[in-house]
Amino acid sequence: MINVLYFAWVRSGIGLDQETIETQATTVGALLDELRARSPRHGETLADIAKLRLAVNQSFVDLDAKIAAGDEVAVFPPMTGG
Amino acid sequence: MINVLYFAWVRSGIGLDQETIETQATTVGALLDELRARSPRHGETLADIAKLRLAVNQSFVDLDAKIAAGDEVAVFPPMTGG
Amino acid sequence: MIRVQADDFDLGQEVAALRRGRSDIGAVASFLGLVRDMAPEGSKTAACDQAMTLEHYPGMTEKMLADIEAKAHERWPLQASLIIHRYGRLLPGDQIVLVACASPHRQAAFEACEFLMDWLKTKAPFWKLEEVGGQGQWVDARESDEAAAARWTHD
Amino acid sequence: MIRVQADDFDLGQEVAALRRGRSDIGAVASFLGLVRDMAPEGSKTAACDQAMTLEHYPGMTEKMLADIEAKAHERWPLQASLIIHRYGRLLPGDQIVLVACASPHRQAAFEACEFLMDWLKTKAPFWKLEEVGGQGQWVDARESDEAAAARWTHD
Repeated sequence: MINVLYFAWVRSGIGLDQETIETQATTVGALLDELRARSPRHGETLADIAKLRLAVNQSFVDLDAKIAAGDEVAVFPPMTGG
Repeated sequence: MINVLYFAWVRSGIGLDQETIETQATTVGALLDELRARSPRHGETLADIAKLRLAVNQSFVDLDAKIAAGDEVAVFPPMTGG
Repeated sequence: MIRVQADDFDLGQEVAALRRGRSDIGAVASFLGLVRDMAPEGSKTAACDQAMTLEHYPGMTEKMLADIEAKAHERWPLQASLIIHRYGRLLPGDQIVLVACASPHRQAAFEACEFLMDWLKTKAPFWKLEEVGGQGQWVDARESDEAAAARWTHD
Repeated sequence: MIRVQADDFDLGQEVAALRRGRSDIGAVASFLGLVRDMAPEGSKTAACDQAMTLEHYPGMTEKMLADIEAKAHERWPLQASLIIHRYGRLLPGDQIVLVACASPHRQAAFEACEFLMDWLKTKAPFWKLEEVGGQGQWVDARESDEAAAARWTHD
């Protein structure tokens, strides 16, 4: 079980702020592929990886980062704070 | 008549904060030469021009700046504000 | 010290708290970020028909701000520092962020303050939704912010 | 705006006055200069046995600060700025100087604030007399301040 969090237009695009996923994926990239297949909204919102940033357990990661059961994965746009 | 102002250790070295000078000097450099001759304290305090800054009518000037009757000349050390 | 909060803050009180009881601080540089009018140039949308909502990633935000602050302390001789970042719905003129850095000398205080703002812009998980005349739009990240953050890694 | 005064000032109130009624300001960078402990490292002279007296050249001080402020406005897109410099007898921990710059974006605000401090250090006619344990000594100008001011004329 992986807890996936969405923020900003990723959240509003998918229409969820989080969901819990049963997956065999062992990398963030593989997980993203599975997420894209969940609904047309997922597919569209997560289509362009260049527009997304990823975190595992609240640290920034690349697509090849490992994930394991219990991890918190977050998908969001580039940050615009400050 | 030139009004001469002294600040910081120039003031305490000479023992005056200002004095009015009757002079024929037409440059700040010539005026300084006259000032040095007024007393041993003047001579000692004004000896090293490298340690002094000069202003005429509240603008920084060099030794060759012209002066005329009624001008306000100030002699002081490099500034240490802020 | 870092704080992530919906509530407003008071610059004077915050900097006073940073200094309180100390006589070894020579310089405090601070930065206040504010919500600006968001209507396009020449538009008639009044400031009162505009808002900005700041969303963030609770938990990760605090972690990233604490990391950024620790990096500044490694790099400059800071005696105290403070980052306050708000979230929630804000109006034009409202305060968004405060960064303050205290040091014996001014250069370290200024540089650390700029560094914190540059890193915060690109590393802290905040996102801005602008609403102008009822239309909401997520603000795009600026390349100039990436460039500003990158300058600290090339010297 | 510039002010030369013996009285203390309040950072929060001053920056609030700078911003009041405006929603076009995105960034306010500010700098607070404070009297630090003046006793040499390892000395036993308590902060309460120390003082700093700031002497200035009334008239020329205001003129130079106004000149410096005008130069900053020529060089950066500032929406508002403030320089307050105190004179008279101050104690460790006391506030000496406040510089604040408001701009739509942070880089201009930061740069103008640093410029004003660098120029003020070398152009404004102030002199510091430090008293430590009853001994008074005029503070020497620092070459690093000259160098800091010079960097704005070489780019």
